[in-house]
Amino acid sequence: MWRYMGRKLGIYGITFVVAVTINWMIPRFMPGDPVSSMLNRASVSDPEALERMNTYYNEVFGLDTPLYQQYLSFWSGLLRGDLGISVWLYPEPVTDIILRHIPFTLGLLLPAIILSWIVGNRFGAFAARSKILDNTVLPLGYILTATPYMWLALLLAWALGVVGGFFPTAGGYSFALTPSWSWPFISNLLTHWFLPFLSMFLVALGGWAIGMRNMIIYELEADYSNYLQALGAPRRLIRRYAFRNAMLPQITGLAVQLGTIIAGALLTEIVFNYPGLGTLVLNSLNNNDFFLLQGIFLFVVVGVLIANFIIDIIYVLVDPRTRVQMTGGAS
Amino acid sequence: MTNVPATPGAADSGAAPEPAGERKVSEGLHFARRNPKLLIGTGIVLALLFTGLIGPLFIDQGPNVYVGPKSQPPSSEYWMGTTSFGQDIWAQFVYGLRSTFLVGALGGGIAFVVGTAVGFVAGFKGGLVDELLNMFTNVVLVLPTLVVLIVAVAYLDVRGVVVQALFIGLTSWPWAARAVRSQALSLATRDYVDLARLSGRRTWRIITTEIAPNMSSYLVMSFILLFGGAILIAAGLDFIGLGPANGVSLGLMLESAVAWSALQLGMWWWFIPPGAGITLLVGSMYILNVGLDEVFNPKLREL
Amino acid sequence: MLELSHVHKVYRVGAFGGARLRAVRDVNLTVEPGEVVSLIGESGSGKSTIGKMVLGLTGVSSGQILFEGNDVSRIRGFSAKKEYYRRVQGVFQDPFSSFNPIFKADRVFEMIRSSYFPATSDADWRQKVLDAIGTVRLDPGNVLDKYPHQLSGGQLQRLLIARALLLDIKLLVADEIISMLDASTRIDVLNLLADLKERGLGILFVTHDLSLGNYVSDRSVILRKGAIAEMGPTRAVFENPMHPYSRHLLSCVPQLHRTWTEVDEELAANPPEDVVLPTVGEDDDSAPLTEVEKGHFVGIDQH
Amino acid sequence: MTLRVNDLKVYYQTLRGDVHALDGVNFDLADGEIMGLAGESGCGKSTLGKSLIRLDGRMRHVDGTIELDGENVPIADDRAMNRFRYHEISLIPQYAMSALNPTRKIGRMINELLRSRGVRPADVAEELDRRLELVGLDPDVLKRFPIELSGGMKQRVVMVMATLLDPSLLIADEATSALDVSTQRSVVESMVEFRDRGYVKSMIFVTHDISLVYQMADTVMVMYAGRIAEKAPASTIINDPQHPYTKMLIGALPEVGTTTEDTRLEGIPGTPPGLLHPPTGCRFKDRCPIASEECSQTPPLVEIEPGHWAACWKTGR
Repeated sequence: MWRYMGRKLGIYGITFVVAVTINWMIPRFMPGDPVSSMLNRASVSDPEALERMNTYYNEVFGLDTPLYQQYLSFWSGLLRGDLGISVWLYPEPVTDIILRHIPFTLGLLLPAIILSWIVGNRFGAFAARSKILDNTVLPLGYILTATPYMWLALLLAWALGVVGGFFPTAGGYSFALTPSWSWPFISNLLTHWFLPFLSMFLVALGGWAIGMRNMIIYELEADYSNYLQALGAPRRLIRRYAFRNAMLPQITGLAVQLGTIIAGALLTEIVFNYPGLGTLVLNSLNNNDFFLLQGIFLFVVVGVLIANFIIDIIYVLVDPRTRVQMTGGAS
Repeated sequence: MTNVPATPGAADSGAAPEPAGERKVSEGLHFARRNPKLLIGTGIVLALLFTGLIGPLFIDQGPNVYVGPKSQPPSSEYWMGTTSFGQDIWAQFVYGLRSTFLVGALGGGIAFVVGTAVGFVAGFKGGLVDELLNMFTNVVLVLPTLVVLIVAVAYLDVRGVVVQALFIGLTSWPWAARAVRSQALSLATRDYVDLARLSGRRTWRIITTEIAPNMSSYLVMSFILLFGGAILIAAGLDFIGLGPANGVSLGLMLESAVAWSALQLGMWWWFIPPGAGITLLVGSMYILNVGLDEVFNPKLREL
Repeated sequence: MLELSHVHKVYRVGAFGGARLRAVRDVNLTVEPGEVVSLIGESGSGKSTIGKMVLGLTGVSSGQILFEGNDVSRIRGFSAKKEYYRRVQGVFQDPFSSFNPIFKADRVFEMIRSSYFPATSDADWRQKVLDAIGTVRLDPGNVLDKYPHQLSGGQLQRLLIARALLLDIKLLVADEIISMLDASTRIDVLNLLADLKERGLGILFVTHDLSLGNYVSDRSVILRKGAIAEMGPTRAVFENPMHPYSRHLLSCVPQLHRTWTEVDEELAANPPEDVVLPTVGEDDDSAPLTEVEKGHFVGIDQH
Repeated sequence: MTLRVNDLKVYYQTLRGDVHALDGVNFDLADGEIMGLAGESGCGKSTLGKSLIRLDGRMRHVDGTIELDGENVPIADDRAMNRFRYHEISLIPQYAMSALNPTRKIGRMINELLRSRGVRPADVAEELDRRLELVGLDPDVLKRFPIELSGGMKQRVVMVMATLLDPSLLIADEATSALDVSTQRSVVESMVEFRDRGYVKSMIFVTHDISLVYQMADTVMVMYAGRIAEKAPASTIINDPQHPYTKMLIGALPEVGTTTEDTRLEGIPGTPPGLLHPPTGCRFKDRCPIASEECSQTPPLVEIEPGHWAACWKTGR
């Protein structure tokens, strides 16, 4: 058990190191002097500020020191939680900016992932019931997964927002309101949240439904299903077993799909101008704020790694086979 | 020890009236011709490909030229209307389809080559090579592709479809490597692989002549999925503004539609066609894939 | 001709080689020209692993496998291995898995030709193939130009033996080659092995079936958990088994004219004399043999 | 009489047409009888075993009737068959190693199965423990997952589970083929014991291994190409077979003690006919050394002496 977890943690550790290294390498190995090209493009008007920024970033990059030293100081800064200072919102630290936006992204992501997974699984199992359902639900699922996140977001915003007028189509909450734990603010927050959530939920739903449908067909063909049928067990029991067993690979699928769903969240946020990481990515790109961009990258990677580890733990808890193997069963 | 084929008498004997190779092919065709998913999927993909290939030939001016009146809804002259600047959306659409196919084929192709190579080597060599490649695959798999791409592409000054495809290809191969590895692992234990070794065959020849042909349908399906995936990732990159500079693609059309407030202005004809094109193309590929799976996988035929 | 001395095979199982699985333990045996040696054991006895090690398909953990004086386990490089396979060949358990299902069955001959006889003319080669097919008592018209699934298991196994005979082999490793064949055809394959033996071929016959091992072999080796339990001339081993494990196995084999009850009664009436088995310490990996009569050895007792 | 099978025909549907896997099979099975069903691969023995409990998707009941304890068994009607399954007719499948749900504890799975068949688990719990002990298992296995058990243990669990409701007929389809000889012997002996104790009334033991059948069966039925060749008491089949196919088949079996030096055994030349378009007349005639003109007519299965049936024109009537 500990060996297995240790191995997983090892992989995640390596991934983290690789991600940090990529982050460190990209600006240094791209052609040109990163500091001047960044600041040139950033179009800062105040010359004094520009001078201060120039000094600061040159020091941070430390381009005159040997490479390994640059690398080490990059790490030491990182471990102190220092991701540098934003160009766009100078002189605010990148970490603070990101932390301010993360709750919005998480608020979209977590419900969208969890609900789409649960509903998608039910839906897929339902589709495997008959040929007719299979032939209608399945293509729908494939169309949904093939939809670019931002396009479904646009369609929903247009249909339910612009034309229907049921929901607002931009921002995380109305600018007229100040954030507080009051009912009007929360309901306002929810109406802004709903459309981005819905579009993410729908796209992710298709994938889960298809995955479950394929897995459950496989399980219904398995020997134990056959045997139970031969002993006259009712379809209900066999389906229950198959559903449960088909869920297990779906949990692993959750880990594999995380990256795609997060990407979807970023794109969806841009459509709705939702104040999460996605909009922040767009802003940092438009302002050539690479510190901010790289900071977001690291945060996302760490988030994915943590989520992966949680999924691993859940899997071990749910699948008796891995549990047995880890504690050293009889066979 | 046990030798009890599922269908008694069907597997035996020299009395089979026709050669097996032909029988297998004709059996495949038999199911292929009767599989609506395969037929519809292939039909749509081919129609879109045709549009992308032939369409531009009938368009006199480039896709980004300001040809007509601004912000016009679809009409007989401008089939898909015009943008806020008077660009012909139909022209953008057919050119965009071209680059979408290009990025899919190229990005998916690169990912396919990397993925199958890693998968075959890992699955076939085993041991330490497998451990290392597997770890490498897992690392790349965990990294969120689009986010990595955003950071990488952001630093590029010159961006074109080919570079974009290259980056996509180099980051989206891991699941294919995993899938190919597990298939290769199971095929590598077949006795005919050992027999090929005993016949003095080199490893790469065994992979290419013994193993790969036996999973060709599987490989085709992986390629289709990578193709579709590459298109979606490219569209995402374009949408964030990291698309090919001065180019045209379906993703860039979506980007400019959003950037110039097509949504708020109610210009649905600006953002619906590009997204519909992507969805239709990728969706039909997925459905085509299911069809293929049903044709090649006898277990699925019955349902 | 073939000599295994102190051969061990240890697999590392689990992530990063956590646990050790001892598949073959301190095995010593020889195969001479014109001799059939049976390796008999239940699942997990290591019998197939020994076959694979002799064929160089899996590595040796420690010990030596000498073929005509050269250590086989140390052969490195493609061409040296290829030369080895000119002299030593194998046939495997599952005839249907030994042929690549997408090619015609006689492709196995072509593979030998392209690797070993590229210079032979078409006519000479055809004659050589026909001779080999004749030797295994097949009718060329029935088996050439056919796909594997059009042929029976027995025909396929004989084709594989014919394939091995195309080379100038001295040793044939026959790994469970008849366990998947039907009763009516397996005896023909066994008789074929006996014919080949007459021609001076050494055969290592791996089987789980005691009566088959007994039928065809000169010497028998009974394996248990990777180590030799008993080894000696077949008649001695079967008529006067010394090791308690061999006796137990023999009492469990279903026999055609004697029921288990009769066997048990017989055994109770004439209880066999006990022999002193060699012993080793807990941590000792070796498995010494004791000679109880000329050429008849017993090994350690494992539980 | 426990089981009576009349002219049973079951075909497999394939793209190229129907495979006549069972083409007119007649036999009776007495109370307490263990019948070994032997034959080469593709002879229809597994199809026969399966059709008695559940036809899979591609199998089609063409003709014939089955009676169990005087009652008609509607094998073509999946729904109506359910009443018989498990309660009256039970199965130890070829794939016993993977017949248990891998993610359920064994005890829980058995209880859920029992409940779904209208049996209160508490009513049979004691019996379940007793029978597990009888086959040499600790009742604690019920608290384990299938993956924690060895192949032989799983086999025994399936055997106990399959017979828990004391079925009239148990079909064991190659049930011990995947086991090592020593495990095989103890499992087979437990099966006989189950019959002796009345846990199962009668049993059909499908196998390709005639010497195994001889150890445990009362009667042996040999099938060839979808039809019955011969049925007789086990010792008669082994020591005094009448059908040429049976004779040759038994003659081809090496025994412990025979070697190539003493006697060269001989196989049966040729291969069984394809069942897509089975030949007319006796299906063995092309491989039979004593075939003659009359063999182009289908030989009926006749009782050549009490309890000994054969389908051959040459067996003395």
